Amino acid sequence: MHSLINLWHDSGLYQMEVGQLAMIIVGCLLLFLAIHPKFQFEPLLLLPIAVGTIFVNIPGAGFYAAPVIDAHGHVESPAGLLYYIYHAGIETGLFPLLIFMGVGAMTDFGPLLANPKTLLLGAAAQFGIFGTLFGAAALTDAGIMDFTMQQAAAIGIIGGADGPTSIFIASKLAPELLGAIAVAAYSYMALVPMIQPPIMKALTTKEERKIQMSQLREVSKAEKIIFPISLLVLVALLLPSAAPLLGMFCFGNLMKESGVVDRLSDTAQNALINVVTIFLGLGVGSKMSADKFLNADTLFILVLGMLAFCVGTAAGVLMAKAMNKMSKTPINPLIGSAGVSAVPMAARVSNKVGLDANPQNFLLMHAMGPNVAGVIGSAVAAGVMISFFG
Amino acid sequence: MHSLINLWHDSGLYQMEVGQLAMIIVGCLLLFLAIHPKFQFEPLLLLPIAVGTIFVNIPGAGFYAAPVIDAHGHVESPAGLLYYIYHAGIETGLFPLLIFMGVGAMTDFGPLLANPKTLLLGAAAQFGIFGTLFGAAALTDAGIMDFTMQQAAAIGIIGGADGPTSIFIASKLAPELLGAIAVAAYSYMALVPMIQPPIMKALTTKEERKIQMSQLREVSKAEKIIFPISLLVLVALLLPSAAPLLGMFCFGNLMKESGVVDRLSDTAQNALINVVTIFLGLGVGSKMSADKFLNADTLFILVLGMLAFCVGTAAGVLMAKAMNKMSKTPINPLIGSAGVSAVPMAARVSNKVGLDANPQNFLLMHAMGPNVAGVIGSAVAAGVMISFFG
Amino acid sequence: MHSLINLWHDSGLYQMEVGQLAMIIVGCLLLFLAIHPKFQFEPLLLLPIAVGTIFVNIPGAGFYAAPVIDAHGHVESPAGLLYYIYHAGIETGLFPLLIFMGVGAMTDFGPLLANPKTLLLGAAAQFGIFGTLFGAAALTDAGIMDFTMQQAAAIGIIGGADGPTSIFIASKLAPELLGAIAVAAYSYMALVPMIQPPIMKALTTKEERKIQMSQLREVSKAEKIIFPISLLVLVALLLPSAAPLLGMFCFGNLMKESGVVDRLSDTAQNALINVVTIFLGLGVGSKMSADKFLNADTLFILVLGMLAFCVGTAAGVLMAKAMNKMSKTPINPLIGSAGVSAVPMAARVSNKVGLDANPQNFLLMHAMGPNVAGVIGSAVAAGVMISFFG
Amino acid sequence: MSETSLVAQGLELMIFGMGVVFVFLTMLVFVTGFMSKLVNKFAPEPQPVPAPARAAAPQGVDPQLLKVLSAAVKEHRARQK
Amino acid sequence: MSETSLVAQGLELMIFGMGVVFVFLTMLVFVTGFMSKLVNKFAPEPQPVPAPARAAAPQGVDPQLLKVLSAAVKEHRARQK
Amino acid sequence: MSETSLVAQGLELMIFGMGVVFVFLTMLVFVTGFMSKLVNKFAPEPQPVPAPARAAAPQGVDPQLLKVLSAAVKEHRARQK
Ligand code: NA
Ligand code: NA
Ligand code: NA
Repeated sequence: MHSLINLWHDSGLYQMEVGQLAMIIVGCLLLFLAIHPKFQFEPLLLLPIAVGTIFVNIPGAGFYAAPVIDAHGHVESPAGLLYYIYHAGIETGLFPLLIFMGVGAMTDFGPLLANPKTLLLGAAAQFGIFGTLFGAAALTDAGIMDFTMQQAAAIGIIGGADGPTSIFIASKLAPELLGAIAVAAYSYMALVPMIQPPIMKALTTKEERKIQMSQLREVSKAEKIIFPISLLVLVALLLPSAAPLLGMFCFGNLMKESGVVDRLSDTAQNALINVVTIFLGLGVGSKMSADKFLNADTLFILVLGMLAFCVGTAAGVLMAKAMNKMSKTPINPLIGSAGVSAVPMAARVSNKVGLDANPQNFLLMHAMGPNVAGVIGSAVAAGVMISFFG
Repeated sequence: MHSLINLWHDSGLYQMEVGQLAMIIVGCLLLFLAIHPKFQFEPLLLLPIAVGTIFVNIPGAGFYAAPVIDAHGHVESPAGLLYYIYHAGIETGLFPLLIFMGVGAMTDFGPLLANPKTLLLGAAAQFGIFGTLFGAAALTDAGIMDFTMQQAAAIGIIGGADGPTSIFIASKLAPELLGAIAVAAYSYMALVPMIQPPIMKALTTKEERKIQMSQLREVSKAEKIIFPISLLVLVALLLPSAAPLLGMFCFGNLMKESGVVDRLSDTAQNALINVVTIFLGLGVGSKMSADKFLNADTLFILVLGMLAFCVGTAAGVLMAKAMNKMSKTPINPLIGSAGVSAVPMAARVSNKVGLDANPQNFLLMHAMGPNVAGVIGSAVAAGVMISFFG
Repeated sequence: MHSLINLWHDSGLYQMEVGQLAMIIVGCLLLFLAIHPKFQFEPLLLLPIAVGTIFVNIPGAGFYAAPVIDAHGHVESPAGLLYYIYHAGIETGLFPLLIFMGVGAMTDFGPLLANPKTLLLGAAAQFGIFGTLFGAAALTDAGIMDFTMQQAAAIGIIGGADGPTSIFIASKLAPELLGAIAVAAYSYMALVPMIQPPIMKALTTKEERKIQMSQLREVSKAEKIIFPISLLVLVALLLPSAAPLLGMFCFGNLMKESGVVDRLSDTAQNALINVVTIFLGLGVGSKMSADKFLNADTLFILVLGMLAFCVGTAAGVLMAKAMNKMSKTPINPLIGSAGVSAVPMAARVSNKVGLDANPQNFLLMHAMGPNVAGVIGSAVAAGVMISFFG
Repeated sequence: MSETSLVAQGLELMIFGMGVVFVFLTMLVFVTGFMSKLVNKFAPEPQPVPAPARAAAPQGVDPQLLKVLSAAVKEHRARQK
Repeated sequence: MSETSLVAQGLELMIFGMGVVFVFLTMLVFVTGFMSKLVNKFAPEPQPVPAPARAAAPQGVDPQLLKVLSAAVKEHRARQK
Repeated sequence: MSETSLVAQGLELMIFGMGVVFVFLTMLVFVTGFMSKLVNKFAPEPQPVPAPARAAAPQGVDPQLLKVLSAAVKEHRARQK
């Protein structure tokens, strides 16, 4: 029958290209990494990304179909779900900015305010970003890889160890690499407990790892309220291109710390960020089509991203070592690695490696300072890139 | 005074056409059916639909006014609330898909996995859809009604007993009938406890109704996680046109069962589905204008929709009878009626009719299998229609 | 280096105009008024407005940049965050309407239903709106100010003491004044406890202030359900131009009072209104640019807005005095001031001034009637304006 | 509209607007009163619903509470001995 | 499609649609059964997870707690006597 | 930009970027320190706010319940005497 033939021609079995099949398997693999108790790699993002990956590679399902508009502006056939999500939330930058607001509303700057010097560790760890960017540019010049300067920058930002920043920058500078970059960023953030410790141990002596730090002072409510405003004003004066990311971050934090809009802060931390996370993940997945993901670039991105994490970690630790030598109060070099961000995983890693060296050594709160400084640092780096290429 | 005359000309009393007045009364009637303790017909949808019905029929209120854009693309006057809601969420299919995600996150496939054969009951009950579709086509050929093939299909889908599927298909195939179809679908879902029992009793013997079923086995967490993935892959391979509906359903269910993204699952089941439900209802109501609702078509839709429910119920029960005869383990034919979906109302009806025949006969969990199978079945039927007409 | 010069040219310090700097300081001042324990002026709105003010005045941050679309309709560079928020939610009127729905779902019409005469107090207090409108028109004719009729109306609506109504009307009639109008409206609503008491005391005798009112009767659930429907139908018949605002208000209230859609009502009162509040505030802030805010108009708006509050308060009190003289049951004139809306602040002020005169005099519930009547009254006034200018 | 002075327009809108507001709300007074009478005549409420359970326990049993509770029970048992 | 009568089209879509629905769900029966077998062979659940806390207190003040509470109160009173 | 090699551009962006990051965060160190000093000078916190009620009961333990509970405890103690 005619309609039976149509159906067969519509079916996935008939239409499926090998690349799509491979990407559906990649999607299932990501699901496995997100869900299996042994991995659970940042499931909040990786699960929706994986589902989006499967969706966009189903031939004929039209998840990323463009809308058909007739001459009068009427919709003949609507676009696919992922098309709307990508164009409304990722191309516009809205989703990463809303995530940043929510993360701001969950962030406690207390440890950072008690020891503002640790901001410098958050600065140093950004060498992961720029070193990798330089590496990608150099390897392209050497003919080994083939990236543009914009692509190199978008890959470097993986080293910021901050998912929304990576997505924000990649969607602006290199949307064709967005899928691979986001997957690399979130996967390596989940792998921080495996990536960082060897580097931290290689760069520090046992004596250094045993260093106990003096207890952090209490930070007043007023300081916590004024800090995000100061940061926002500083961004406005010095680096406006970083203002969207850091502005929303400060806004979220101000909602939390001011204590006068608890219901807004609550919603920013829960319902709103959850909804946006679902859509952000699906939208990122929509960029995981076979032609964009199954190529040498993805492999290079995975390698360079890993490198970025390692370099950032090393730079943070070395900076902390240097600061320990110059500072009057002792600074355990292990907290330097937390400067890459990956909040709060990296701070926990610092704490754990510290405890291994000295069971009395609780570094968690000390590492939270550089940890949130790393978020600021990579947002500043993002601002530099936007200004450079804008 | 001039402005007084203007005001009078702007007033509802001056502008109101009889059709609009009638539709406002219809809206109030729907409110009554949604709210009154004796009815409470699916109030979550019917109440917003009713309010949307009133809104769109207020002359001069502009709830469905199109926007006025000048030659430079600037908005001279914005559109009405319902215009935005309809075009953003219903025309695009976004709202039904998000509802499906939320419903997926609330669904427990356990009973189905414990007894997968009951999927066939969910298949049989879809005869309500296709039988009604055939009926509408035949009656049109006979000159009694006047529907296109697309309209006949959209009417048939009422028999799927699944609100979002009905809205999704109607908005694609016959948006002009959307209001009547949605109202019929939700009303009959609410009337399941009155529609189904007589049919169930007429088609079964007392002995059959007394059949006790063996207790369902425990289903492991791994099975529950892998099932939505399997279903998604099967849809991808066989029937991609059903992938949007079933994909979002599986996504929601996976968020729930994986247990690794509880905060997303929570939001999908609560804040997000609630927001979308409000808007979906208002948007459906926007199609309840006098010219689209007050005509013979609506009457035929109500009749055919009722027929679809009856036929689906009967087909499910007969299938269950047949399976009982062929199966080694006993199958109570009463669980067949739950195959129409209308979760969980239809399963409760199976249970109640079973208890009437045998006070020891608890069919609820056994009927939940065909009940959720019915959701899958009608989404598959929807996919067939999209493929047929697409 | 070249890029260093670029960065310097991109920096806020280089680009900042004096007006922008002044507006950032205004933003910080608004933050202070929103957050400091001595003020806490309507922080739910004022805090996001303040942040939006800072955002939009950061030179080069592009928060309000228009999108760049190429000839094929592809997005070359996306718009800024505040651009999307303003055009999607404020220009369209969606955000104020959703806020109204949420406020409706939080409103208890019980006290009003127990004593429907108090609706007239809500009517009288709207003289603040129209008196101010007339004042602005007269002062423009006298050459002192320079407003159009539309602007005069938008300024008058501040006297409605209802934030979303003010924003809804200002965005339609005078978007260029939106920032100043919204800030004035929310600030004076917060200042109600300081603005109203002197006027209330000046217009009443001590004896009048001591009047105790008879306890309100119990209102049945059915009345509470039917009231919003009646109001909606009355609006439909008499003043359709007020239907969007009052319709959404009634819809929200009906969701609450019907008791059959508690999950929707909950979401309307919490997640949804909170999300919209964040965006509404930011969007209003986007209109706080130096050229629109730093001029004589803003000063006049602040003066006229204050006048509107005072006139509305006085009109309410005088109406209550008159009603007390004509009514059989005693009416304390102090409840008249609550007719301006500013729910529930104005009702609390009535209660407090009453307690000052007579420690046994609890007016809170009696003042809640005129208080919610004031919301209806200003929405009706808004409808008149839309009809007049539409 | 272009002919008349702003002050005249303002006066018109003021009188007209206050008029509509009063007419509308006065009608609402009557409609509400009429509605209430009808309701109380044809559907008098049997009894004011108390619904205490729902008011007392709005959302979530928090672990803190359970801790407090179990501590109280333990203490109770200890004293009982 | 324009040639055939509506009733013929309806018949075709009916047969065709029911066919696809049955084929799809039948395949799902097999896939599900196969999947369950695989899972129970290679990843048998160590023990049926009871997870009573989560199941019992999904939202709201759960009845379980109220039961515990009232039981405690009863016990308390009983011992008091 | 088209003239210079990618590696030169990369080097420039690296040096330039790290420079900006360090300058910005160093300034933030000073601004933060200065701000903290000002705050602690002009608005020293009277006492570290304990805010135990809020911290302990972030959401959903309602005062009603606590009242009931403490009443129960009181009653219990009274009877115990
Ligand atoms: Na970072
Ligand atoms: Na169904
Ligand atoms: Na008002």
